[in-house]
Amino acid sequence: MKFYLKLGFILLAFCVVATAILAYVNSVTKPRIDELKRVAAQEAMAKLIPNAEFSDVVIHLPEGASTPDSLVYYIATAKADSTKILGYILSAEKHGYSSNVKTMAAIDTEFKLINIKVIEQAETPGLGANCSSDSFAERFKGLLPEKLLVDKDGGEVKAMTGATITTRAVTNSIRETIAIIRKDIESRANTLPEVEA
Amino acid sequence: MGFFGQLFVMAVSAIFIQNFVLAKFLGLCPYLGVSKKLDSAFGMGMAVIFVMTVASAFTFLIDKYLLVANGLEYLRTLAFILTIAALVQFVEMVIQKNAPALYKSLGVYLPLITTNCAVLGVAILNVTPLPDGSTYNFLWATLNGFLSGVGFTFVLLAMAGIRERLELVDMPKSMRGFASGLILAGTMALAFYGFMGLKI
Amino acid sequence: MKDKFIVSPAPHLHDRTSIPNVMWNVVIALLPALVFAVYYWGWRSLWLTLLGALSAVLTEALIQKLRKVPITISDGSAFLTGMLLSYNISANSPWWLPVLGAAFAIAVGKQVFGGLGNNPVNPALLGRAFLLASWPSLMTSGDTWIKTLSRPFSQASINGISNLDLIHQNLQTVAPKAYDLVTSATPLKVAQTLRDSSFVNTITSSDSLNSVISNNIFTSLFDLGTLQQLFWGNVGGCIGEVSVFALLLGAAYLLWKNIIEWRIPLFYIGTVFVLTFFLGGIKGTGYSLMLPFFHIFAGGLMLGAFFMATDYTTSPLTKKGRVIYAIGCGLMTVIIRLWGGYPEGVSYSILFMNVMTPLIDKITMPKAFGRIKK
Amino acid sequence: MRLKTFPGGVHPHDYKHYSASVPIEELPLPQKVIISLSQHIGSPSTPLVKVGDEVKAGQKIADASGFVSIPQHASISGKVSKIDIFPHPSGTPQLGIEISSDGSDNWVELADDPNYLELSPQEIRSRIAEAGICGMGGAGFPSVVKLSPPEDKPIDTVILNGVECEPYLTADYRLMLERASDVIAGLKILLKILNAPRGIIGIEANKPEAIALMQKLTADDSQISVAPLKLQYPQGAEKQLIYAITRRKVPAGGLPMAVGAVVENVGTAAAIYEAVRFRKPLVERITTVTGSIVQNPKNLKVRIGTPFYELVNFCGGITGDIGKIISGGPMMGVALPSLDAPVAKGCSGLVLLNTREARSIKERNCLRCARCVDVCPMNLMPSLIAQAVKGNNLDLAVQAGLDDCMKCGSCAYVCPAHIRIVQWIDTGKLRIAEQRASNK
Amino acid sequence: MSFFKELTKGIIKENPTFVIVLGMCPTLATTTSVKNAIGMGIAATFVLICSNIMISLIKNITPDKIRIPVYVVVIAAFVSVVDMAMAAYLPDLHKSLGLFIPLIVVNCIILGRAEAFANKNNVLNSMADGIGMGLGFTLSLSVVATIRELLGNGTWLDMRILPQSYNPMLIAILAPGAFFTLGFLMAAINMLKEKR
Repeated sequence: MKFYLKLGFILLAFCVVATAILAYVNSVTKPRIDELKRVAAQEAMAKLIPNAEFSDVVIHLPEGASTPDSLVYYIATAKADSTKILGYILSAEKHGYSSNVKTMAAIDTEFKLINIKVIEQAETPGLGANCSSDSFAERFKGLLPEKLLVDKDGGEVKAMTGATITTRAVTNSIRETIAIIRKDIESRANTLPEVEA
Repeated sequence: MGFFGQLFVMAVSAIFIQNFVLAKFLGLCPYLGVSKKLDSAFGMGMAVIFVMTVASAFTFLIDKYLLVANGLEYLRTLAFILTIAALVQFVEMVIQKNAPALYKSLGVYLPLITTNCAVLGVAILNVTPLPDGSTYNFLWATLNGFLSGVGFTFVLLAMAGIRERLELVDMPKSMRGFASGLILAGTMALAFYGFMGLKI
Repeated sequence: MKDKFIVSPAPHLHDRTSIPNVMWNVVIALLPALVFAVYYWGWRSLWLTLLGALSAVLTEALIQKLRKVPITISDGSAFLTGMLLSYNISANSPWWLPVLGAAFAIAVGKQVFGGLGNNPVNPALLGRAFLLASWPSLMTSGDTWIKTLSRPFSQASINGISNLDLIHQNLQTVAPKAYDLVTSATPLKVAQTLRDSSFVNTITSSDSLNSVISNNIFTSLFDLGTLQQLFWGNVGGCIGEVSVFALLLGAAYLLWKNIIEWRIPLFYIGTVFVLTFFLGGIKGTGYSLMLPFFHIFAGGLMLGAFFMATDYTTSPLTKKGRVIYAIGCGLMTVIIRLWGGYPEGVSYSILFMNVMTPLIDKITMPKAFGRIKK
Repeated sequence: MRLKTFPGGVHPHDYKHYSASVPIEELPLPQKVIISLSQHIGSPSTPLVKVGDEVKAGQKIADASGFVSIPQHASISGKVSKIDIFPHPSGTPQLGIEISSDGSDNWVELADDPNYLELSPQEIRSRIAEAGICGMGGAGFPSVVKLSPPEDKPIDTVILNGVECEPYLTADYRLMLERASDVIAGLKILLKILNAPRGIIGIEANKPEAIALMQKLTADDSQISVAPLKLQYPQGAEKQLIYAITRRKVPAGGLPMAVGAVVENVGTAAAIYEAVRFRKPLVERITTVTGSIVQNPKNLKVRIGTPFYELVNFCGGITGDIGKIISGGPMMGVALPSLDAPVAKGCSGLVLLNTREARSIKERNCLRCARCVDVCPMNLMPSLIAQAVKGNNLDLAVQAGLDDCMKCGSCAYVCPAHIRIVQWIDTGKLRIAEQRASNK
Repeated sequence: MSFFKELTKGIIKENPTFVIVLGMCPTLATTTSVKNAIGMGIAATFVLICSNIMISLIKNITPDKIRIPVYVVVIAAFVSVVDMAMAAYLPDLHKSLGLFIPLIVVNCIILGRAEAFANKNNVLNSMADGIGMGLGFTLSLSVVATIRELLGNGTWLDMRILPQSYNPMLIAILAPGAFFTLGFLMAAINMLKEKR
């Protein structure tokens, strides 16, 4: 028994030492990792709408309508003039060919697409995976939500060769998300100046 | 979608679409190493299913109530591997004591499972947020462990079947062993490609 | 005089079958399809087929020479593999596609494991899967399918949609892009797209008239005119998928010659027929007997069921095993066609069942005559 | 009517036209005969004579050496000139007794016993045993053993095997045509000994004359019937024949008596009749000498022990190069290195193939076409057995049915890769026997 | 001199991937590009060196019974350090290697070297062994990745090597291609071994 206790103590000692080391490393790296994450999100948004500051808005969706019960989008205001709304940033997500495709999209106050950026995906390399490229984003620039359909579905988004499903996932996810936040933005349009005032 | 609907989706995904071995590259060492004979592949498969299920349950609880609750996520790797090692040891002892016949057929594979990355892999994946931001609860994490184990066993058995057949024929010398095992794995991965993009 | 006689074990008689006999007979059975392909799509079908076969034969000879084993290209098996591989690509493919595919099929699918009889999966299908994974855009995109030529059978229809008025007057105005799709892809691709909920939604959401149209397009895929088209040929597709008639002709020859057995094709096609009857429709179209006929005529099912699933080496040994195998093939084909990422599931389902074959053999191992079943 | 048959099997061309219509001829007395001491399954007979002894035709010259054994008789009169190892129709040389003819064909005394059916079964059995009768279809199982089932295994069916499913051979066919009444008399004796209610004569459908004749002769006998059988090889294999006629499956490793049946060859039945009625020992039989290169293929009545070259010479010799000499039928017979071997009790035929017919084709890889599985009458996986033996996996070979194979050769007959499946199975059986012996 | 010998053996003679055949999962999963391969190799090398040193240091104070758990703890600790450091300083690489960083823990190479070498040898040699094995592992990963990236993307370390007109063979960077590539490399090595 004593022998096993001794073994337990030795193992425990190793664990304690290891935990201590890890705690230290964590204390050093964690702030940096968090910072990196924040900066990355900021940078991504800044790339979509330059020279702007972002504030987040949470919409609570009616219960049972969809799995996440809330949705976040960002209002981009000009750095120089915080009352001037440049546009909105939203993130949309839908299952594509072999993975969930997560996209960030920027729309202007007319709900016209400024730019998009696919943030996360694991689609087929060489086909669907090309949705991360800038040339893919080009296909979306300047489109109104009504036209946001893959060409094969009757819209104006040109599908990537051999990757219609991925294109469709990105397109539809953005269109559907715009539809959700549109109401919120439209109701806000009247109230925002008052808030600022 | 009801419980069984979700279960079906998860099963199809774990076995065919996102198979641990063929799509995620996890558990390759036993897949290539213990697939020479069907009997031993079956033993290994059963042992893996068992350990993956139990390990999923344990690590999930440890993660939720010990690590996340105290902000200790950085200890995950350490905690999980220790849990798995201890679990395997424990399972080995229990089986040895209570079911000697089972131990005889499974015993040799149990120690190998500690270093089977499929087990640690499923434990980590269970606590990683899913693409849509949600996470599994305890029940689904355990089921995921079980079904992933089934997926692993499924391809392990298929592989063993083919290799047992190839044992009898005259293969080029340089292709024997791991080389042909890998080519077979590639062939199987290609054969499973048809399930990619399956919408269920 | 004494030592001249051959002293070999019984039996001292042999029937006339031999491996070359079997292989070359299958090649013969595949010829009608080639004739139809050349008729509809021009000489390029023939050149591509020959290129594939030649590449397969050369690869086999080269590897056997390097391995210093007897060269067995005369048995016809490599030629057959190359030919089948070429039958799985479009007649519009670049010339190097069948060459690389056939070389891969022979080298990786067959010679790696020691040649004829040892391959775990059908080499031609492995070659096709290789091409599909490597150059998906060349293998699947609509542009590479040859648009139909104006031949006698095709005058009244475009790729399976035989009701021209419907397309011209309605679809073009409702969904011009969808119209393009319908006219350029394989019938199965059209069926898949039409079934795809987002497509149907786009049309149906606008107004009820259009919903009727989309349903009409879907059902017109399965009318008698379409089936005739598929039966005689001249729809978008691979070289070997050209015509159900040509393939059945070859299949009949093989059945008559006793080279293939009826179980695999019957149960394979039967499973697809039954399952698509119950599962193949879209919302609101109901059941129709045309639907399963469309599914067994369209795509590579005939080619696969008669010429590839029946491959000796990769199908189970026992009759019971072959039935299980064929039903498995049918099930997988329907799953991939109806819910999968690819419009066509024949090759993948056969490949998958090939992988399962040793296990099927194991569970269907017969009990010897007079042994009590456990 | 759908003809009776069994699952599996093949349909080789029967080549019986060479000799089917040739009536039985008696071969003139040979210069010498070699009476082998191993013409049957079981322990070899023990010689009763020594070199220099004078013997009469029909005289017992060797005795049974146990229960599963038979005595041997001189088939001609003359002098014992040698007791030595001689060539044997099984291919393996065996101990035998050579008798040089004195040309007189001097017989031991035979006694006609027309009331033979009133004898007790025990008496009949002893007469059969004394006559040295064993199965004449090829296997050579001592008849008396078959006819002495244990009390707890009543026999209800006696089957006469007139199938002759081996291509080329016509000896049984001619026997059934020319000595039909002897055959039926033999069957009646069998029914009497075994106290069996029914006797069935199984004949393949390609011998309609034999079927018709037998049906005519047994029409008024309620016990005996004729079963026409589908033309299918190996219809004449004991277990397959029993299944085709009675739908009973003989358990693996068991004897026909386990399902209440006894099977005897038609030739054996005729020999039994002669032995019981005339006490005539088994010293002659009908043998077919045939093949494309035999000048005049014939069905010959020959004395046991006559060397094969005598038979060939009597048929006018050969017209081309011999490729293969087969003792027995081409499916299960043995290829011999020379024509020196003598006719044994089980020799139903001698088939000579020319060089083209005998050419052997190189073995290729197994295609797994499963033709062998489809035709195997024993429901085994022959290709797998062959592969397993090649790959030295004897456990798998046994799983695939190594122990149950009766080596009918159907698998090798259809194999498109020309794999010598039977040869591999032989090898496997040898190896497994060694392995089991060393495990004991 | 033995230091140098231990250092070089891992590269060819006892190459962990091709000769000892350990650590298959990362070899296949992280070789879609040379960059990932090198990243993975370096991470594993770091853990390998550290754990080898540490284990050779503590080998005398660890009771035999709990040897394996202790080693696992040591290795897991170093892996976590690498994981966090990478997340903090090489976020892109960390993201693309993903799950396979924590899985270094169960990489059989590391536990294998701890068992087979470090617990029997002194610190210096263990370090050399760690460096050598790590280098060998990194090298093998790079070889596999080079083939896959070149064929599947036409580039090497993100530099375009094959002409723009090259129609990349996508399968090379997909899962089946990983198996095929490694399989043929193994066969080639078997052939070389046979010739020798």
